[in-house]
Amino acid sequence: MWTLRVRRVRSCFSCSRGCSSAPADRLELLRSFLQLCVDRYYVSPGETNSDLFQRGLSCSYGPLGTELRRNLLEQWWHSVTRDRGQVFGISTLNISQEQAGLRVVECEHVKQILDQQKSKEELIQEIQLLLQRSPAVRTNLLTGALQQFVPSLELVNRKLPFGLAETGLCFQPSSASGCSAEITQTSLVWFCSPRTSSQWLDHWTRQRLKWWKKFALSPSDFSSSEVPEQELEDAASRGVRILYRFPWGSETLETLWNRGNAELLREHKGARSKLQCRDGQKSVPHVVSISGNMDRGVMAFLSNSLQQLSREEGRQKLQQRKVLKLHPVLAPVKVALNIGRGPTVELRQVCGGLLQEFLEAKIFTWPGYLETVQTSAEQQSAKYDEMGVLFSVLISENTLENGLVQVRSRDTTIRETMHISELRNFLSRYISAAENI
Amino acid sequence: MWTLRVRRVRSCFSCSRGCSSAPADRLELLRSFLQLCVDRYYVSPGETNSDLFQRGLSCSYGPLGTELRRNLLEQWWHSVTRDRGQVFGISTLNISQEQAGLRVVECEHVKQILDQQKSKEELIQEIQLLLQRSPAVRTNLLTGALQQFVPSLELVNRKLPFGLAETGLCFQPSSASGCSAEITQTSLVWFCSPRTSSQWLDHWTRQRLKWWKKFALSPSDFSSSEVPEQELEDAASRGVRILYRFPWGSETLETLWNRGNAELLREHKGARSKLQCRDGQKSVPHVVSISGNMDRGVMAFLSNSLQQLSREEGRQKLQQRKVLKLHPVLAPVKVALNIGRGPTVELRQVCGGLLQEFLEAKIFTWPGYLETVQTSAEQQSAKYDEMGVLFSVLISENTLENGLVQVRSRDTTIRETMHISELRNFLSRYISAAENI
Amino acid sequence: SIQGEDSVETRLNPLKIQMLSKNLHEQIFRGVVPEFCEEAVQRSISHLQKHQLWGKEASLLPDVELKLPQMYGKNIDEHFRILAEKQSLPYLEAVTRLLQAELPSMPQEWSWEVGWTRYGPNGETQKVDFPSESALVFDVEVCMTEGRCPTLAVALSPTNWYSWCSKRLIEERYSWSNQLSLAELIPLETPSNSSRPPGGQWKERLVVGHNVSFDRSHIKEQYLLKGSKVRFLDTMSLHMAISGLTGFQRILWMANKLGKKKGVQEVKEHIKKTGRKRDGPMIGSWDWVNISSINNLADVYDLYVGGPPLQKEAREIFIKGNMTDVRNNFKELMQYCALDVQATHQVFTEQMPLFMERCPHPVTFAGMLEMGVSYLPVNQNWGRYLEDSQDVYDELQREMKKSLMTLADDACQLLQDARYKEDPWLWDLEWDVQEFKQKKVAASKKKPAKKTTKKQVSSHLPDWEDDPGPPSEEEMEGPCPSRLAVEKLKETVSRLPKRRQHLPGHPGWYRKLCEKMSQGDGWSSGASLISLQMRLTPKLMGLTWDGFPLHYTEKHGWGYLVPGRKDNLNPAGENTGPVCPHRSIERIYKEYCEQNSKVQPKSLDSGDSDDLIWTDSSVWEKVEEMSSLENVLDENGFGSVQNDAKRKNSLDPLFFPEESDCQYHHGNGPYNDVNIPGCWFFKLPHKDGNHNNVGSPFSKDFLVKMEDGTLRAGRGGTNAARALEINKMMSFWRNAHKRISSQMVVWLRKGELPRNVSRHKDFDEEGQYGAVLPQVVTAGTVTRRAVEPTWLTASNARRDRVGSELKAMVQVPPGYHLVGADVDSQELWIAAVLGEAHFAGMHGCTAFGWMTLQGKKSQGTDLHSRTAEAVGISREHAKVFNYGRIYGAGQPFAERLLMQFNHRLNQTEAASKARQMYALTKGIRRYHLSEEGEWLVNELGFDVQREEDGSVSLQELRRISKVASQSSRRKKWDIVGKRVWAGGTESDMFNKLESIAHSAQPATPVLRCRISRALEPKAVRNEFITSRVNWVVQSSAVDYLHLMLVAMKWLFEEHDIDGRFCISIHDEVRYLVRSEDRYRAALALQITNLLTRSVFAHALGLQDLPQSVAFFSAVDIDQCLRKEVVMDCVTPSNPTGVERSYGLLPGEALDIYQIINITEGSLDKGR
Repeated sequence: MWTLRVRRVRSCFSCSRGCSSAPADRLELLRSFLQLCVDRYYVSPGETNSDLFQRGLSCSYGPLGTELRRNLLEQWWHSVTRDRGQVFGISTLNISQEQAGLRVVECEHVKQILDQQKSKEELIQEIQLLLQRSPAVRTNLLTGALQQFVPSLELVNRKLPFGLAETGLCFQPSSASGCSAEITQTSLVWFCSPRTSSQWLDHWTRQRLKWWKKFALSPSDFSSSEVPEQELEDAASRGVRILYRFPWGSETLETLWNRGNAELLREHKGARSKLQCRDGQKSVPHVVSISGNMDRGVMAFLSNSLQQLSREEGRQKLQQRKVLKLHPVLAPVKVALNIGRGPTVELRQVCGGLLQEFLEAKIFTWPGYLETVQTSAEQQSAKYDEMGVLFSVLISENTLENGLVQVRSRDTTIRETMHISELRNFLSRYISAAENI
Repeated sequence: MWTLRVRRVRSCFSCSRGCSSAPADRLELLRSFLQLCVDRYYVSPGETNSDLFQRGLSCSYGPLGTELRRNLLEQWWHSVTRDRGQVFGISTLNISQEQAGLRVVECEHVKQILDQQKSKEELIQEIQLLLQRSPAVRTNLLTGALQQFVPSLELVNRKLPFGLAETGLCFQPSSASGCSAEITQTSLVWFCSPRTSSQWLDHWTRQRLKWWKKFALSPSDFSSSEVPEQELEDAASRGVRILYRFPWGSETLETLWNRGNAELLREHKGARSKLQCRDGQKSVPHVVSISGNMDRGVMAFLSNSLQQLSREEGRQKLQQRKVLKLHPVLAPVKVALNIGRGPTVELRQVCGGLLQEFLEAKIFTWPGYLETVQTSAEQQSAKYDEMGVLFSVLISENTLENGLVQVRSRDTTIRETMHISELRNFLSRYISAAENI
Repeated sequence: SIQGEDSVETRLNPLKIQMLSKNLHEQIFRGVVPEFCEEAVQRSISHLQKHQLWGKEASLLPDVELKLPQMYGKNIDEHFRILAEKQSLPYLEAVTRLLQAELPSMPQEWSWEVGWTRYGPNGETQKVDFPSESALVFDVEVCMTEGRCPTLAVALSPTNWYSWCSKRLIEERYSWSNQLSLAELIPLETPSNSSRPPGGQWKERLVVGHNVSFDRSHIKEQYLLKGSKVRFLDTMSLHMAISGLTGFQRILWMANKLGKKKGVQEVKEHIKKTGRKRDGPMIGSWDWVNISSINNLADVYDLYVGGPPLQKEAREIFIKGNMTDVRNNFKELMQYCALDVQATHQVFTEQMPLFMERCPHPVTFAGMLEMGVSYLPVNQNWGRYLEDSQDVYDELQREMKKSLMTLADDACQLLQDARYKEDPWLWDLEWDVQEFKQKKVAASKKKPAKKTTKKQVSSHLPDWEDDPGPPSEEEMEGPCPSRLAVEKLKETVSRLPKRRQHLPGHPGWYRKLCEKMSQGDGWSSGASLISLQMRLTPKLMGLTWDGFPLHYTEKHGWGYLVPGRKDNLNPAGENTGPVCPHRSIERIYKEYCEQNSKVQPKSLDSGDSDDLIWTDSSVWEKVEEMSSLENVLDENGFGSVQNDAKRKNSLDPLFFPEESDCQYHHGNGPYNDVNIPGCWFFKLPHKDGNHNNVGSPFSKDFLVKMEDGTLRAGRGGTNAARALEINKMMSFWRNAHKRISSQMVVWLRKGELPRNVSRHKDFDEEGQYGAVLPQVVTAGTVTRRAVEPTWLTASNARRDRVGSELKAMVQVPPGYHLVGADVDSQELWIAAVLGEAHFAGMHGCTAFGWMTLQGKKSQGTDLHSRTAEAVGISREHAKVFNYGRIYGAGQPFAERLLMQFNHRLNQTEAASKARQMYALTKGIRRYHLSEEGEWLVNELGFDVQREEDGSVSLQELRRISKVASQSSRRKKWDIVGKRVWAGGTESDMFNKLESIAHSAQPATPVLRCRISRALEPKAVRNEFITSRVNWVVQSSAVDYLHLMLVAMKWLFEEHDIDGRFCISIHDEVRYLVRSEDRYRAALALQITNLLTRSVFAHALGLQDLPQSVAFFSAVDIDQCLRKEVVMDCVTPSNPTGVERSYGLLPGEALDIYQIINITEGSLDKGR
C-alpha cells in the first residue's frame, strides 16, 4: 500500500516534467540537491517526503526548513501588506460548505452507514447525504477572499483599489491517479476598477518578481511570462506566471490572473448593488489574483542559493565546496557557536550565555558547542556552509583570557577576530543591513 | 441545510456550557462583546462565524483579528523556541496515512463508485477501500512531532532534553452531532528523561502561565489547574490545564500532559534502540506535551482587554466608553493617521508619506485619512478605542505650517503635540519598551 | 484624382527623372518652364555614365492632382514673404515699441506682496492681475532647492516696471505640495482663478527674455491646451544667429577670456582630447574672439552693450540657498532680477537691427516665433513611466551590485593557502592581512581577572551528559550564570584599542570595498562599495580578450597579457612584488583555444547592432571634434606630406627588437616597458586611435566586443556575464533620468481643459491631463538649430534600454491626435540639390543627386548601398560614413571608424579602404594655380598637365613647387589658388558647399541667412572650415523648418484646422490636432512639404521639383510621439509594450495618395 503510493507519486512527478526523460546528469543534480536538503535538516528524511518536496508540495520540514519557510512567509506578508496600506490581512476558514471538491469525511460515520442493513438504494442515498453534509476543504484562498469582499468594502469606504492578503494551507485535488496533497499558499486578491485592472496586473507582476529577485543569489533565474491565451483559466482575461528556472526545468512559483468580475458576481449571487464601488462609474470591481506556492518557493531559494565551487589546488585534485548562500534574511541559522581548544565546561558556559543573548535578540543560533563528536574545523565549516549558516563563531581558550573570538563568514570563508562584546551588535546590523539592500 | 447547521452549532455551544442555563445578563455581555469584535474588524460578520469564534474554534477573521492572531502566534513561537536553544521548530504534514479519524475524500471518486452498476457488497468494499486510501487529516500536532523524534535525535546528538515546536491547523473530530471544525493549535513536545519529566511539566506550566499573564490587562483571570485523575487521557500520568475565566465561564487555553513514553514507542513500533538517548541509563525518553488553542487565546485576550468605563459628566447622563486595551505588542493597529482641517490633497499626501514610513518600520498603521465620510473627533476616538488602536495622529493645516501633529493615546486619552519627524522613533520605542516589561 | 502613368500630367526632365505632375507645377511655378542647355544635359549624362547610374530603370509614381490654396505674390518666394510678414506683423510692432521706448526708471522699493505689482513713474504701486502691455521684457527666478515653483519675476514694458512674488515666498509654511498647479505659475494673460482672458479675447503679445524658454515654462497660460497668442523672442537665440560660436570656438573663447595661463592649459587639454599631439593650436586668427561671446547674459551684454560688467553674484542664492535666504535678501534679489531685465532690454535693442540685417527673410523671424511655443501633452502615464523606469533601474542596479559583491566574496577564498598566487587575474591585488591589535596589559593585572572568571563559572557547572531537569524557580528568577560569565568576559573590551581595526583578517583589496561599521545608520554589509568602474572589477570577473587575461597598468590603461615571452623570465635583482603566474595564463589560453578550435570566427561586420546606429547629432559631434585636426592635414592634400612622415615616426613604440616580439598574436602592442615576466602586454584598442588608453573595458564601445565574444568573462560565470548585460540595460536611464524626472509637468484641472476634452467620451475623471513645455533654445547652435537637452536628443525606444520609451510618453488628451512627419533624407537632398544647381542646373544631374532621388535599395543604387558595396561593409555602417562625410569628416574619421567596427583590421588596410571610399565619393583634390603660380610656371616655361577646367593634380603641384624652390632663393612661393574636388560622385556638391563657405559673406542659399560673425572669413580666414561647410547644409535645413512652420500656420488659419505646433525634432515636425481635423492637417502637412521644397528649387533657379521628393513618404497620425506608428516601444521598464500597458493603439501612417483619398484632396472643413 505504502510503496504503491510512492510509485504513484513518482509518476506524477515525471509527468509534470513534460514526460520527457531528463538527462541523467540532471537527475543526478536533483538527487544530490535533495540529499543535501535532507542531510542539513531542511527536509525530513524519507523518500515519500522528498518526493512531495520536489513536486513543490508541502512536506515535512526539518528545523531549518521550517525556519526558512517561516522567514519566507514573513517576508511575503510584509512586502504585500506594506504596500501603500491598502492591503488588509484576512484569515478565512479552511473548511466550508462549498459544493465541489474535496470533503472531510468522518470514517466512523461511513462505517456506521455501511454497517446498517439497508438496501443499496438507501445506502447510496445516505452516503450522498453524508457527503453533502460533510464540509469541503479549500483548494485555494481566492474563494475566501471573494467572500470577504463585502465586509471589507465597508472597511475601505467603498473606495478602490484595495487588496486582501492571506497565507495558509490549501489542499490540492488529486490528479487522475488520485494522490491529493497540501500546499502552503500565499494569496493576494486585489480589487480595482475595470479600467485599471490590466495596469495593476503589470504592477503586481513587477512587484512580485522584484520580491523574488530580492532574495536571490542569481536573480536572473526568476522570470515572468505571460500565460498563453489558450491556457487562460475560465474567467481570466490575462495571466502571468512567475517562474523559477531550476537546473532540471522551469516551474511556476506564483500566478497572477486578471479575473474580471464574473467570479465575484457569482460568489455574491449577482447582487451588484452590494458590490459596487465609488469609482465614478459605480462599477463592480475587477479582481486581480496573485497566488503563490511557498513550498516551491522554499525549494527555489534553496536551489538558487546552492553554490558549488570547485577549485583546483596546485598538486591536489579537484575539490568541491557546496555553499547554501541563502540571503541573510532568509537563512534559518544566522550564527553557530562552536568551541575550540580549552576547558570544555567553561567554554560551554560562555557559549550558553551567548546563545541566550542572541536568541533574545531574535537571532537564530545553532548550538554547535553541544556536539560532543569531534570533527575537524574543515569538516565543521563544510557542514555549516551546507546548512547556509551565515557566521560561525569559535570560542576558545583565548576567549576566556581576552574575550576574543574567531568569526568565520560563510560568504568569504575568511576568519575575522572580534571581541565577544561586539558580536551581537555586529550580527544584528549585518542582518538588518542585508534586509535593506 | 444551512439553517439546520446553524441550529446544530448553537446546540453544541450550549452543551459545552455544562447544560446550565446562563443568566440573561451574561448572555447579553457575550452578545455585545461579539458585536464589538465584528464591528471593529476582528471577526468577520455572520452568525455562524461568531458562533465558531465563541466556541474557541477557528473562524473567519477580519484584518484586525488576523493581525492579532499573527502577533500572538509570533510571541508564542519566540517564547518557546527562544528557551535555551533546545527547542526546534518543525513543520509536519496535515494529511497522512494514519488509520483513524477524518479523511479527505474526493466527491468525484465517491460519485463514480456510486454510479457504477455494482452489487451492494462490491459497493461497500470499494467505498471502504477508497476511504482507506484517502489521506487522513490531523487532529493534533503531537503525532507529527513524535514521528519527527528520530531524525531530531541525530540533530541533538541523542542528548536530552529537547523539544519540537509547531503551530498549525488541526481539525476537530465532530461530536456526536457531526459538526467538525478547525483550530489553530500550538504544540511543544518536550522529550526528557523519565526521571525529570514531572519536574519539566511543572516548569512548563509555570512558563506558560507566565507567558499568558504577560500580555494580560488583568492577569488574575488566567490560572492553571491540575487535571483530575478521572479526566486523564490514556497514557498520561499527569495533566495541567491553563484556564481563562471569561465573564461567562472558564475555558481551557492550553493543556500540558506528562505522557510517558508509551505513545512514542507505539509510533515507532517499539524500536527502542532507535529511541534511546545518551542519558546515563539509555532510556526511552518521556514526553511532555503542551498544546494550546490560539483561537481561544485570541478571544481570551480580546475579552481580557475590553474595558468598559462609565463616566458621569456634569449635567449629562451616563456615558459608556469601551476600550480594547490590548497589550502594545499584541494590539494589531499601533497607530491611526487622520486628517483635520486644511487642504485635503496636501494633507493626504503627508499622511501617505507617514504611512509608508511606519509600514517600513513594521508598524501596522491604520489609514484613517482615506475615510471620506465626515465623523466628529469624538466618534473617531471612540471607534479607535474599540479597535484598540494605541495612538491616533491628527495631521492638520497646522502640520503643513510647522510640522506639528496631535497624538492621542488610547490609554490616557490625552492629546500630546509632537513634531512629525519624531513620530516613528517614538512609536518604535514605545512598542519595544512594552515588549521587554 | 490619381492618374495613370501615361497621363498628360506626367513630366520627365531630360535626365528621365519624374517631375511634379503638370497641374502642381503650374500652380506652384506659375507657368515658368525650366529650360536646359544641351551641353549641360550631355555633361550630366556622361557623369552619370561614369558612375554606372545612367540608364537604370526607374518606375514612375502615380501623378497627383491637387487644388492648392490660393497663393500670394508673383512667385513662391514672395508668397512665403507675404505669409510670414502677415504672421509676424503684430509681434514686429511690439518689437518696435520696445525698441523705441523711453524706459521708465527702475523702482527703488519692491513690493512684498503675492502676485503682480505695477510701478508707476513716480514710484506708486498698484496690485494688478497681470501686465497689460503687448510687449514685455521678462525674467523669472526660481529658488532651485525648493522645487520648480517660480519664486519671483520682473517684467518691463515700454511704460512700466512690474514685479511678481509667489505665494511660497510670501507665506511661510512647513511643507508645500510638490505638485505644481496653474494657480502657482505666473499669469500673463488671465486673472487668478480663471483660465480665460478678460473679455474672452486672446491678444498677440511679445515677451522678450534671455533664454526665454525657461521663463516661458513658468507662465500659466502657456500650459493651456489652446488660446494664448503670446510669442517669445530669445535674446540668446538672436545672439547665436548673429555672433554664435561653435563648440570648439567656445572652448577657445573661454580660454582666451580666462587669461593666458589657464587658457593655454585648457586649449592643450582639448587638443589632447581631439587627438592632435604635436602641432600647436593652429588657430591663426583670433579676430573672431572680439566680435563674439559665449551665451550667458553677462557675456552677451558685454559684447553688445559693453560698459561695466553685469553683476551675477546674487544668482548663487537662487541656486544654493533656500527660501529663507531668498526672503532675507529679497530687496537685493529683486534688484538683481530687474537689472537682468534691463540688461536684456539693452541687449535686445542692439541685437534687433543686426538680426534683421543678417537674417533678412521674414520667414526666419516668423519661424523662430513659432518654434518658441512648443508643447508636449502628457497624462497620468507620465508618472507611471517615471516610477516604472526608476524602479526597474534600481532593481537592475541592485542586481548588478549583488553579482559584483558575490564575485568579491568568492575571490576571498583564494586567500587560503595563498592560492591567489596562481590566479591569472588576481595575482597582483593587495592580499596582505593585518594582525589583530590589542593594548599591552601588564601581566599582574591579567592574571586575577582570569581567575575570578574561572571561579564564578566553576561553581555552577552542570553535568552535560545528563538531562539536568528544569532549572529551579530560584534559578529562573536570578541572573543566569552563563550570562554572567559572558558579561564578565565582555569587560575585557577595555583592552582593545579605541579605534577598531577595519576587517583586519580580510585581504587589503577587499577591505577597501567594505564600509566601516562605525559609519552611522546607513551601514551596509559586504563588499558594498564595489562598482563596475573599479579597476579590480574586470579582474574579479576574469575578463579575457581573445582568450588572454586582462591586465591594467597605470601607464597604458587596460590591456591583456600574452604568455610566451622569454627575455624577461630571469629578472635581475630581488623582486619583492607579486609574481605573475604565467603558467596559469598559458593554461587558460590553451583552454580557450581548445574550446574555440571548432568554432568558426564570426564575421565581425555582421552589421545591424543597435550600438552603431548613431543619431545625426552624435555623428556631427564626432566630426566636429576631429575637424580641428583635419583642417591641418587637409585630407589627402598638399599640406599633409610632412605630417604623414611624422605620423609614421609616432608609431615608433610599435617596433621592437626581434627577440621580444610576439609571433603568434597581433594586436596593439606589445608594450615591453610593461615588464611582466613571461608575458607580453598588449593594449586594448581604443575608438579614438590606439595611442589612447582604455580607461574601462565596460565603456559603451566595448559592448559590441562583448556581444561577439572577443571580450568575455572567464570566471564567476553568470554573475559576470549578467553584470555586463545589466550595464548595457541601464545606460540610457543612468544618463537621462535626472533630466527626465526634473521635467516640469503641470497638471490641468477639469475646468482648465477645453470642453471638447473634458466632455469627450474618453475623458477619465481620475486621470491626469497636463503638459511639459520643453525648454527649447530656438537657435541654440551656430547653425541656428534648436537645442534642448531631453526631447531633442532622445533616442527611440530600444528593447534593452530602461526608460528609452520616453518619447512615447507624450500622449494626447482625449479627442486629439498628433500629426507629423519626418522630412525624408533632408540633409542629403539639400546637399544634393545645391550640388545639382551648381553642376548642370537639373534635378538628378550629379551622381549623388541621382542616387538621392532615384536610388533604390533593391537595385543597390541608393547612396548607402553604394558605399557599403564599394568598401565592403554593412549598409548600416555605410550610413554612418556617409553622414559623417557630408558633415565634413575626412579620411582619418573614416579610418578610425573602420577600425572601430572591426578591430582586426590594421591601420594600413583601414587607410586604404578609407582612401578608396573617399576617391569614389568626395573625389580627388585638384588645384588651380594662383596668379603667382601661373606667373612662375610661365616664367620657368614649365609644361604643366591640366584638366579641362585648368586644375592640376597634387603630384604636378609638388613638381612645380620643387622646381620653384630649387630655382629661386625665395623661401616660399604661394602657388596654390582655388582647390577643387574632382572625379567623385559628390565632388560638385562639395565644391558648391566649399564655395559658399569660402565666399566673403556666406549665407544660406534659400533664405539668405548669413553665417555667424564669428565664422565669417573676415574674422577667421581659413579656420573652422569643417564647421563652415557643415553650416551650409545644416543652416539650410533650419530654413526648411522655418518655411514649413510658416506654411503650416497659414494653412491651419486659412482652413480652420484646430491644432497647434507641438515640437520639432531635427527633421521631424509634430502638431497637436483635434481628432476630427486630423486628416486635413495631414493634407496640410503634405502641401507644406511640397511648397517648401519648391521654394528651395525656386531659390536655386531650378523652377521644378522631382515628384519623388514632393511629398512626405508618410504622415503619421498617432496618439503618442514615436518613430513609427506601429512601434510598441517594448523596453525593460515597459515589458508589455505601450498598447497593452498604456492602451495606445497603433496609429496611421498615410502617404499622399491615401490622404487625398480620405480628404478628397480638400482642406476645407465640413465635408
